[in-house]
Amino acid sequence: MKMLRVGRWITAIGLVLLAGIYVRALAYTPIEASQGLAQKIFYLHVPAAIWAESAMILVGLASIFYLFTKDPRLDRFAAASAEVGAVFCAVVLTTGPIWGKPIWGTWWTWDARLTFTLFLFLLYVGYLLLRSAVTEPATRARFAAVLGICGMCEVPFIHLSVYMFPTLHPMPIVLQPGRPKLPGSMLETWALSLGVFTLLYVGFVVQRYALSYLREQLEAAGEVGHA
Amino acid sequence: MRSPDLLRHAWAVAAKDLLVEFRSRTAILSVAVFVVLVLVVFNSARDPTAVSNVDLAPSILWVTFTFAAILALNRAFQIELENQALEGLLLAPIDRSSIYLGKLIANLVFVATIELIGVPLLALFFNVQVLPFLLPLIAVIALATVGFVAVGTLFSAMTVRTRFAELLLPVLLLPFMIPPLSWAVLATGRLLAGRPLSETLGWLNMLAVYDFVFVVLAVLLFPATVNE
Amino acid sequence: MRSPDLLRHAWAVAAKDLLVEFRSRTAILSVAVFVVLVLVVFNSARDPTAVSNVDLAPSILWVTFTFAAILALNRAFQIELENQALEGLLLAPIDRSSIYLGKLIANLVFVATIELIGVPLLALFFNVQVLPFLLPLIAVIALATVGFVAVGTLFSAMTVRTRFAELLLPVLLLPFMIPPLSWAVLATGRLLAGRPLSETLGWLNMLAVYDFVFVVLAVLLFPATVNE
Amino acid sequence: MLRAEALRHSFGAVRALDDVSFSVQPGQTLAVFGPNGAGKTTLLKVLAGLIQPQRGRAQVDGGRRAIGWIGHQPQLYAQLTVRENLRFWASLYDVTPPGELLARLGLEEHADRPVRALSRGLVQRVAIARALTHDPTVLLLDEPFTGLDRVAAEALSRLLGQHTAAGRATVLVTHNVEEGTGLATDVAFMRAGRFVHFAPRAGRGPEQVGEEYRDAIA
Amino acid sequence: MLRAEALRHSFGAVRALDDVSFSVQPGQTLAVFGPNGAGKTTLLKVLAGLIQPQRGRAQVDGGRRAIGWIGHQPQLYAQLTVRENLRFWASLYDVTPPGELLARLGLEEHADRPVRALSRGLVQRVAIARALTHDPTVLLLDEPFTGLDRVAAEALSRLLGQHTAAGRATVLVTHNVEEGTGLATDVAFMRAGRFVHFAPRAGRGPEQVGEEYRDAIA
Ligand code: HEM
Ligand SMILES: Nc1ncnc2c1ncn2[C@@H]1O[C@H](COP(=O)(O)OP(=O)(O)OP(=O)(O)O)[C@@H](O)[C@H]1O
Ligand SMILES: Nc1ncnc2c1ncn2[C@@H]1O[C@H](COP(=O)(O)OP(=O)(O)OP(=O)(O)O)[C@@H](O)[C@H]1O
Ligand SMILES: [Mg+2]
Ligand SMILES: [Mg+2]
Repeated sequence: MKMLRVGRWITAIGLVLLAGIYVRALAYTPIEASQGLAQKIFYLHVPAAIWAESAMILVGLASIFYLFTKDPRLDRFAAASAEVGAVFCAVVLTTGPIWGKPIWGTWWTWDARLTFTLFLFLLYVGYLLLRSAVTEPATRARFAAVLGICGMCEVPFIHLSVYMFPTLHPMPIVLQPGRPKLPGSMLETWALSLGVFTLLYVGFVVQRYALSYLREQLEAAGEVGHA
Repeated sequence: MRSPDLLRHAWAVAAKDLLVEFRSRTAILSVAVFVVLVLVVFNSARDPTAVSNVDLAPSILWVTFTFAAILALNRAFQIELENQALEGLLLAPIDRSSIYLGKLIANLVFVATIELIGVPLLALFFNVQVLPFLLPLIAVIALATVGFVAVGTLFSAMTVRTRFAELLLPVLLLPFMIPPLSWAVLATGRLLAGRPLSETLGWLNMLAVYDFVFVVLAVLLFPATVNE
Repeated sequence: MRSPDLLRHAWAVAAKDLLVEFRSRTAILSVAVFVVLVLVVFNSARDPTAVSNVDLAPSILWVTFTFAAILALNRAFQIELENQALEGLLLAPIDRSSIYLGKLIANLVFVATIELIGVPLLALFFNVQVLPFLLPLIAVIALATVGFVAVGTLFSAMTVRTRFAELLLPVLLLPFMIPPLSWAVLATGRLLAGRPLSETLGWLNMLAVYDFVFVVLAVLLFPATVNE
Repeated sequence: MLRAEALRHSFGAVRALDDVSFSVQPGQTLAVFGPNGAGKTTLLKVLAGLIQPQRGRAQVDGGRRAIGWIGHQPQLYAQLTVRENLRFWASLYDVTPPGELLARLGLEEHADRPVRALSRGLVQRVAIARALTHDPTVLLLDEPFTGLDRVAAEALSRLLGQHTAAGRATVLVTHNVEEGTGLATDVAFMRAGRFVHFAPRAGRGPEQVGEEYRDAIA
Repeated sequence: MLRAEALRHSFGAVRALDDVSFSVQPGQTLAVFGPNGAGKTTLLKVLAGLIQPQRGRAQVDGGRRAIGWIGHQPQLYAQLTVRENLRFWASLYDVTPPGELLARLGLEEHADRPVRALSRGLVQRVAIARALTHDPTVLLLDEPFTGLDRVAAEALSRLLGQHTAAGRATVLVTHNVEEGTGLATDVAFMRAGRFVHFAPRAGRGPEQVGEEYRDAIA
């Protein structure tokens, strides 16, 4: 199917560009003074984190519109976005500890940002579990939409959690009210890698969307064949 | 639909639920003993020399309430499944939101009963002072309970019709319970440690915002969980 | 009744239970997430600065297993109530003890699965070493689990036909769970603290005796709980 | 009063409704006969709005308030007494349960017993009372005679007759061709999700309908 | 084959069985008729040993292995398929489920569907298959025709006829006097826990039995 191929291409391009970003990051961007090389993981960690949260917002928005229009495409998009969001969330949850070990001296602590990110991941897992636990497509879509909207409303609480708890994790640097405080070339590299992650997000979502569309077609065909 | 109707029907649903619960005369007794046992488990399941009481009290209080709430939530829709009474409710010419509100009221009464029994027991078993901070403590408990019971009632309406509802419900629910729960634990900890009230006001505000967002959301979204 | 028959029928009952559980494909995954959530709740519900990890790990491990076991036990007889299949089992020309044994096997498999997932997660989250003590730890867990699942299966056969089974079961069960549980917690604590194995042997012996007494008792008493 | 337009619904690979269209006017009673698994229950659930059909449209004048429903399950709370159950369901319709209904269904002496202690036939009577408390104008009945003894079955027939005479619409699903034909003004045969016959009864007796049914299904 | 001696049983204040004695010999089919709440289900449960009567004694030759039971509830696991259910129940009786039973009950095409997805009548057929897999010599049947369509009801009648011809004993509870009398060699009327009539059918037709029943109950 065409869409699936398009999605694969976008993903492939994204992955190549990501490699490029790291060449740039390692070779041409200054080494952060206090953290050394470990800071390089920043370019993986932060864009992934931003997309992990944005994907949930997009799930929620698609869900709201789904409840009004009952358009199955929106449901399919929400499912695809949740799967990709779960992957990005997993990336954050692996890069974070890898970064944390040299900086904090521990893989994991139970501070608010880390815990809430873990729960964002579990929210994705729950969303996908719920989808697999309901077999009837219309019911599945409605239940998933309800959970998706609730999940969307949960994201601001997670994002702001650093302000509410004493935490080891850095305060927002880029996505904060006021001006970003980041040296120019780091900011540039960061912006590029955010762009690449956007590409990856789109590529993955297009693929998952196409796959679930194909599966539905197959189910429908099986039904006709049987009757 | 006019809103007095909404409330009247919600109350009818809640009153019926509470009557069903009340019919089994063992209910209150069981809940009481249940709380006692959970507290005892926590006490005897830890090495008494290693950890001090006051530090653990808030966590144990809230873990107890959480589990009790999950049990209660599961029951709420189980009652309706027994003889397909849920279909009857869905056929009735009432606003679907009133089914949700009714279930919410019944669950709140149920969980509040547990908490009413749990707090004095906790004070007794862990030898912590609660009387001086009673009002703010009640405020914390009430706000946190409303938040997670509201979301929980919404989700239990969905999971009850899936297999493994008992396991799926906590999976879906706990990400939403963690924020109010952690605020509540921190606030309770401050209160029991005798810190000034102003330190907990921030948590109370957060709890109130959370409650507001999710109660409104739940009332709006509930119809989507029951329309077939 | 010859004993090969007893075991064959017990296995038939257990296999059917496990098949029913397995049919919902989400089962194992849900259990895994459930364990994660319980562990996380314990962690985030406490003030991270106040209590150290290694002291709490055994208690949390055992409280988690306890709650998971109670959920599992409730399911065991709930399955039989749905279409009055329990009456069918009672009508079948099989020794009533084989119904009990079958349920026991199914419950043990279920709880063992949870534990298999829970222990590595605990090691991961609490940053405690389990590999050096793996064998004795498995022995402690196995012995304690058999003890309380044996009693729990017996009691769930009784409470399932009362309302509020979910609340009544722990009420009856926990007094019997407290002894093996507290031995298991103490033994686990010693193990994780790296103390010599000889220190835990006493607990292991106690657990083994407890298991023996209650499994025999439960097999003998079960017929009395189901005869109408 | 009641209209179904090109209803289609499948459960996975099983087609439960396959292009069913009909309408029932006030004063009509449509008896639907069909083998097990033909889709009769599914049809009633779609008419009641309990299942959203995948294609087509079902409409009942007066909406949910107008519907009286008797299904395969009694929709009662086993822990509550008969009276409490009826009072609860009536309160959702903003009415008070008519007292004489209990008497007509022979439930008076059981009114204060919990439903879980009643025998199957008594429970079915309570389910009938439940469905009729709010004086519905459209009745959707799925094998309502199940478990009833003679006296109760006759009482139900009489109730349904009065209901039709008062200008209400009924859809009645049953496997008992005799009972069904006796009450029907219209007859439909259903097979594999389709109406294979749908016509006014027009004076046909149970034997004739039964024979036609046998032929249509075979 | 089957003996009941002075059975008495009360649920609280309700006397469900009040001094019931009878016996059924091989080749006999006892049809029990009675109004709702008369105690028919209670009688069958006592015979099967599911309820210990407060007075009296029930005895079945051959014990539990000899009994085939169809009750108000199907006693099936909703998540398992038809075949899996039958295989499980058969394994408790140390037999393998006879394949032709599925065919005779028209269940072949549904054999691999989970029971929860079946319609009421199909579930009832599975319950019948379940009760007959181990070739029981005493059948206790509580309204076994419930929800069955014509074809299935005829298949069941034929099965029961063969069963009786093969020298087995049956107790059949039903509200359908016609169906019940057709299969019966003996007839009993039950009211308020008592047998008010118990005699061989002796060539009486359904009309005559129906009339006598009406008189006995009134
Ligand atoms: C251990 C697991 C970790 C997790 C789960 C985690 C999670 C997150 C998340 C969710 C964000 C997105 C913030 C937002 O935009 O809302 C983020 C951003 C960030 N993280 Fe982490 N993190 C972890 C470890 C670390 C470590 C060890 C460091 C470095 C010391 C770090 C540094 C940052 C920085 C600098 C940002 C960007 C903040 C901003 O500009 O918004 N993280 N992290
Ligand atoms: N929830 C469901 N999931 C899957 N299949 C279903 C479901 N409900 C019904 N079916 C299937 O749809 C078909 C029609 O079922 P339905 O209950 O409408 O039959 P029916 O005509 O009422 O039969 P009966 O006379 O046995 O009650 C059957 O094959 C049934 O197995
Ligand atoms: N578990 C129970 N608890 C209390 N009362 C019961 C119980 N089971 C039966 N009864 C009562 O005993 C009486 C006889 O019940 P039973 O089920 O035997 O009647 P039945 O003849 O089978 O009626 P039906 O034709 O309606 O099935 C009824 O009044 C019933 O309410
Ligand atoms: Mg049906
Ligand atoms: Mg009966």
